[in-house]
Amino acid sequence: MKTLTMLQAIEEAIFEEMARDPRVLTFGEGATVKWSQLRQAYGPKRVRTTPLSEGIIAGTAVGASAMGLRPVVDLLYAPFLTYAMEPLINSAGKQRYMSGGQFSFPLVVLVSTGVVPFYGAHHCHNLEAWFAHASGIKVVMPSSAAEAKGLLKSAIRDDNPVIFFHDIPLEHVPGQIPEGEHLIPIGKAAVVREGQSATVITYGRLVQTALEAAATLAEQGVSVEVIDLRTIKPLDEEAVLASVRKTGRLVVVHEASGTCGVGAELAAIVAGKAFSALKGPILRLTGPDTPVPASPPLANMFAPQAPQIIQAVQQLVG
Amino acid sequence: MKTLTMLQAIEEAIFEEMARDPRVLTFGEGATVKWSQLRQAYGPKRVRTTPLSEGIIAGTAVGASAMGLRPVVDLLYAPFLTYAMEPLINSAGKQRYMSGGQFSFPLVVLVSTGVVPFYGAHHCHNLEAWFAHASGIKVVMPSSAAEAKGLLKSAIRDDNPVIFFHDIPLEHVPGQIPEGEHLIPIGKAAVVREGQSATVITYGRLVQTALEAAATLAEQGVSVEVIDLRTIKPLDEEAVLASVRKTGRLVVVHEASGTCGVGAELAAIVAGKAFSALKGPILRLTGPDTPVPASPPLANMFAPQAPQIIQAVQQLVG
Amino acid sequence: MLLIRTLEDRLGALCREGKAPMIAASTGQEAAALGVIDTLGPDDLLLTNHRSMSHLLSRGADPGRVLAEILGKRTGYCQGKASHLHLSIRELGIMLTSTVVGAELSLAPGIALGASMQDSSGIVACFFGDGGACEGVFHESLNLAALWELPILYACENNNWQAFVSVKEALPTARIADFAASYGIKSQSIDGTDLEAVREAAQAAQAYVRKERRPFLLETHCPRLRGHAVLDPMHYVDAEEQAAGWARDPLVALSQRLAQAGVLSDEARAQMQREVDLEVERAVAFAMESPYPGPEELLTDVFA
Amino acid sequence: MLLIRTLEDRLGALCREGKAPMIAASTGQEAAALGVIDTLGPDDLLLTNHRSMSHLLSRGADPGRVLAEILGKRTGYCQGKASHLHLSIRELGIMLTSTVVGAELSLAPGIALGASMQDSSGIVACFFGDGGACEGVFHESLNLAALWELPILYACENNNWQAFVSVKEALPTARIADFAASYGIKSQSIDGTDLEAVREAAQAAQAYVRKERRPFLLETHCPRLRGHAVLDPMHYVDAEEQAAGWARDPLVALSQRLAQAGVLSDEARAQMQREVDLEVERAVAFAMESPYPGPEELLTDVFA
Ligand SMILES: Cc1ncc(C[n+]2csc(CCOP(=O)(O)OP(=O)(O)O)c2C)c(N)n1
Ligand SMILES: Cc1ncc(C[n+]2csc(CCOP(=O)(O)OP(=O)(O)O)c2C)c(N)n1
Ligand SMILES: [Mg+2]
Ligand SMILES: [Mg+2]
Repeated sequence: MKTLTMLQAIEEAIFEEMARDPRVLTFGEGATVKWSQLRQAYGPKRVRTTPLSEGIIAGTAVGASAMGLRPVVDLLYAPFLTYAMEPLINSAGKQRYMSGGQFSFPLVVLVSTGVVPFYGAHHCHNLEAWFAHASGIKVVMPSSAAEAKGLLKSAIRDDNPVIFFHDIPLEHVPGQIPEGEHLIPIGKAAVVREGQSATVITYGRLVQTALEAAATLAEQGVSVEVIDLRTIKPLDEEAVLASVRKTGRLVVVHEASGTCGVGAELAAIVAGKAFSALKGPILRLTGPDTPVPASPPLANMFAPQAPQIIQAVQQLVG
Repeated sequence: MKTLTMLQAIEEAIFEEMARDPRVLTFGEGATVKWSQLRQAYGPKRVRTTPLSEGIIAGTAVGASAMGLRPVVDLLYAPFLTYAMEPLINSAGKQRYMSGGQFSFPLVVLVSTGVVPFYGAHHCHNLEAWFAHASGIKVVMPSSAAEAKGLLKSAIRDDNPVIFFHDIPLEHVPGQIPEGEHLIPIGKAAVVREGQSATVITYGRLVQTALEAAATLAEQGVSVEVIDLRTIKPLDEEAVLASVRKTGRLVVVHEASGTCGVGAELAAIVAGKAFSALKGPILRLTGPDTPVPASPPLANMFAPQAPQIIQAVQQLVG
Repeated sequence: MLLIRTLEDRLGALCREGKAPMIAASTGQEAAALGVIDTLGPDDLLLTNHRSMSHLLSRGADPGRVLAEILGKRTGYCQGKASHLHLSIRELGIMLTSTVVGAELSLAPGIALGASMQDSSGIVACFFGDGGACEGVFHESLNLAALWELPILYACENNNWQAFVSVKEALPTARIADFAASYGIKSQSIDGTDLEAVREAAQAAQAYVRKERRPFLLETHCPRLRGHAVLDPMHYVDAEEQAAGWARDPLVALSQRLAQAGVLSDEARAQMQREVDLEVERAVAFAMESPYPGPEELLTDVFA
Repeated sequence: MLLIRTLEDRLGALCREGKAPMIAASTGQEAAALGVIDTLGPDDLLLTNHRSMSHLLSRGADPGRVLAEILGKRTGYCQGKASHLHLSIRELGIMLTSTVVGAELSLAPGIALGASMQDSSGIVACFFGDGGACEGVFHESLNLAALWELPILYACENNNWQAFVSVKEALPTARIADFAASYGIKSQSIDGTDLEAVREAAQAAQAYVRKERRPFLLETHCPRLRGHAVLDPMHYVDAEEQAAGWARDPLVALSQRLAQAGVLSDEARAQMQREVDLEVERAVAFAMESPYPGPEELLTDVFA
């Protein structure tokens, strides 16, 4: 085992995949400075900086992937994705289908997401649900440095476009990384804590929060199962349903705004397919339907906190 | 009463609002040809054509609305919105909040949505859920010409950004329009058919389909309540919950892809807040998680059809 | 060119009968397409936009499979999922027919990068309209192609119109080629109705791109003879401009040139037309008789 | 200028102590901001980007309320929801501080249209960086402003860097003003470190925009002395360039000029600094002591 921050784990994942497969390349605004190890190891053809033009960065990734390269591009912060939607949605997400399967688009888009004080709404906007709603695009969001490494390596090997959201507050958090080849499959959720009385499903940074809540609840004698989705699309419906069929109670938790978010999808899946197992309402704890405020106390209130999770579970089991 | 197609009703709504309020203006690619009546009546300053540049059309609408004008802009087909996301999401949707309420953005974006044979995935993509998920933006989708007129007039008077999606297949369908001032409030759903045994919630073109299904079910002795959401955001939670509390059964129907769609939100609201009233699972009938195919038989299969709605209701009441 | 014209006219007739969708015909722009594509090699790659028939056929696409695709049939190049507006043909290097204006410009640098990094000597020809030049991505594409020295022949067919908007209402310059200089990109702006002139300019342009591995912008001015899409009544285009357009019909120009040069007699021309008609009818029959994709196809080819 | 410099330096120190967020200081660009804004009238409107301190203070923003906003306090201009990166001040005509690069360019035409159509004689000054000029929307904005004859003074502060990317890696030209000509827009490219030169050029530029109701692009070349954000170690910028930057410090240039002209004695300069220091400390105290917004503010001002 060794210790890396999530950003270091991401660089290591790209590093290893670039070593493994000469088709992998990486580019983005300032990529040569941000990923200086990659640049040193793989040179200017495979590690490129770009102008400040998210649209053409994304478009170029899509074009290059259609040709069989495997670009990993860094679009920095989630709100900047708004400049890159056209090629990601209309080409990467649709052109395989529209062409009757002639093309595939093995590309990865790295984006920082999540709320931090002072950053505000032009840097912080959790947009994973958009890409889950669109077609032909996979969406991944790791909960730790090790998860980031394992999921990113799989994402780079995946033959489809993958949007890889990583939480800003986790970027510099160190974590233990398994030695050797470390791959985590896309599309499989992880039961990160087993339990009997209620299921809490979340992803990204809030997995830690959910585990804290579960630990507190365990002290109170309430056994909670915590699921880390890992992949938001394709969503591991089986894991979700299996857990809720066991516990009969569900709390879904994420930082993104609620309306039409991933939590809504989870609730709908369960209300449709595991209704008879449910012992009570499905509770959603999400960020509010507001932009992200910069002011620290407000920013710190944005995401659901452990006490709210505890209270929701208590409400269900009470 | 008079008869207009939905497109004519839209033009009439803008016409009346331009007469009423000198701050209303309209622009878009080819607007002077498409809205020739408006151009004739209101001249080149208030009815403008633009270059083929959705980004700056949207940005200009946002800027003009910040100054107190009330622009109505036509962005043509929903997939073209991907070029216009930056100003709509990051400025129109956030800048009121970020500025602590200094600005408001009274603008309307007109967009064609819905599936038609041959058009394919670059013209057809139901994206209303994206805007519902983002913050600070209202979303409206009318089910007929009269609804379009009444909702659009309210949208133009609303002090917030409103994305007004109108179904391509309805554009040339004639409908009866009430004489005189015809306003439909934003944020209120309509119970378009009352019933006791199950609730079907939908919006846009599929309201007609749901009504057909309900008529058939009535012949079979099943009393179905049909709700036309009219406004997707803000969503009329009260009307939704009231109906489900009465019927105990819910089928949600829309053409957009299912994952993180409006149907997921409806299911989550009900599973969270009216769980005890539910007599069975919440069934979702939505478009598949695929791009829209051009081939006529595939395009015609994309949206849920009346027989599927009938079957879903039968499954619930059976 | 005769094939393109005949096929598109036939499609127009089918559309009027309700048997085919309304296509954006390339009528008037055939020489601009053929002249460029004639100079390309088999390793070269193409991207085009909604007005792509001239590009598809110039590149050697099978009219039957093209028509089948347009009608949404399983035997089409994209199994019917694309129809006319998104028709790509990988085996011919046609990577994209884009109907979101500008997507072709967005993908071109990546396609060129992919070719270059995988040691192909191929270049990329990216066809787009004057309307495409209004999208910001046009500039982003030129900029990246210049910076990364990508072998792209940007081929702008400037037909003076972007749907119902005249280029005069949309840009302060009528010459799209003028934008290239800001990026240090060489360019040329020519009459796109003269097949020989286009071929000559394209020959030089593609040779430059191929040798220097740098972008070049070739602008061809042509009339848009059938309007935005085939049933467009064009009441927003004044009659004089329409007449002037037809006076520049590239097919008439070519026929006259060949006739004057004595290489195409009236009889040979008529014979050629008969053969093309036959080919088109065969294609129509093939497309009409082809089956639609089965319902299971709705869900296939979303993910690889 | 002294106020801007002093306040930003103080913020840098606070940041190092963990008491303030990391701002993108305008150090080196003060003259480029003040010289332009000095020439504007009260009806004029401004948009700016992440590097906005120089614009806010030049326009007369209250340092206490600016600092309070930066610290996320309720007494800030945006009630703490904006912090430094999105600070707008409607009462001063500051319509947007954008941190999504290019949003200022995107909104500028609409702001100008709004002013013009409501019979304001005001013009719009849109401040942006060389990085903003890489976004496609820069071109879309210039194009629309030219076509619709909108009174916008595009003020590009070209500081040679876009975060960690040199302008040389990002554009084939080092002069952003060169792009204006394609749209028939007049432009000028000047040294942005000489306050008098900027003021003179801006005076002419704003007069042109005001009189002709047409856009103008004024580019000011300046050094980015504190890096991308205040704690940036700048190891990617070579030492020579950094030194050359400091040699062009606009504040030093101004002080020297005033001293040489005999209008600013050393003593007067020191006295001025003391006054500014006092003002800044008062502002810091006001900001520090101000309350945060209450939790209910999380949900307010989403919709009008
Ligand atoms: C992004 C986008 N905006 C608008 C449209 C609608 N539209 C289709 S073709 C067209 C005109 C395109 O003009 P140009 O690029 O000059 O091509 P031409 O039709 O003249 O061949 C427009 C506006 C579109 N398809 N995509
Ligand atoms: C759309 C977008 N892309 C990337 C960034 C990250 N970023 C912040 S400032 C900056 C550099 C901007 O350069 P320039 O416009 O020249 O302004 P400067 O910082 O030099 O003043 C970048 C890339 C951003 N904020 N927005
Ligand atoms: Mg054109
Ligand atoms: Mg800069």
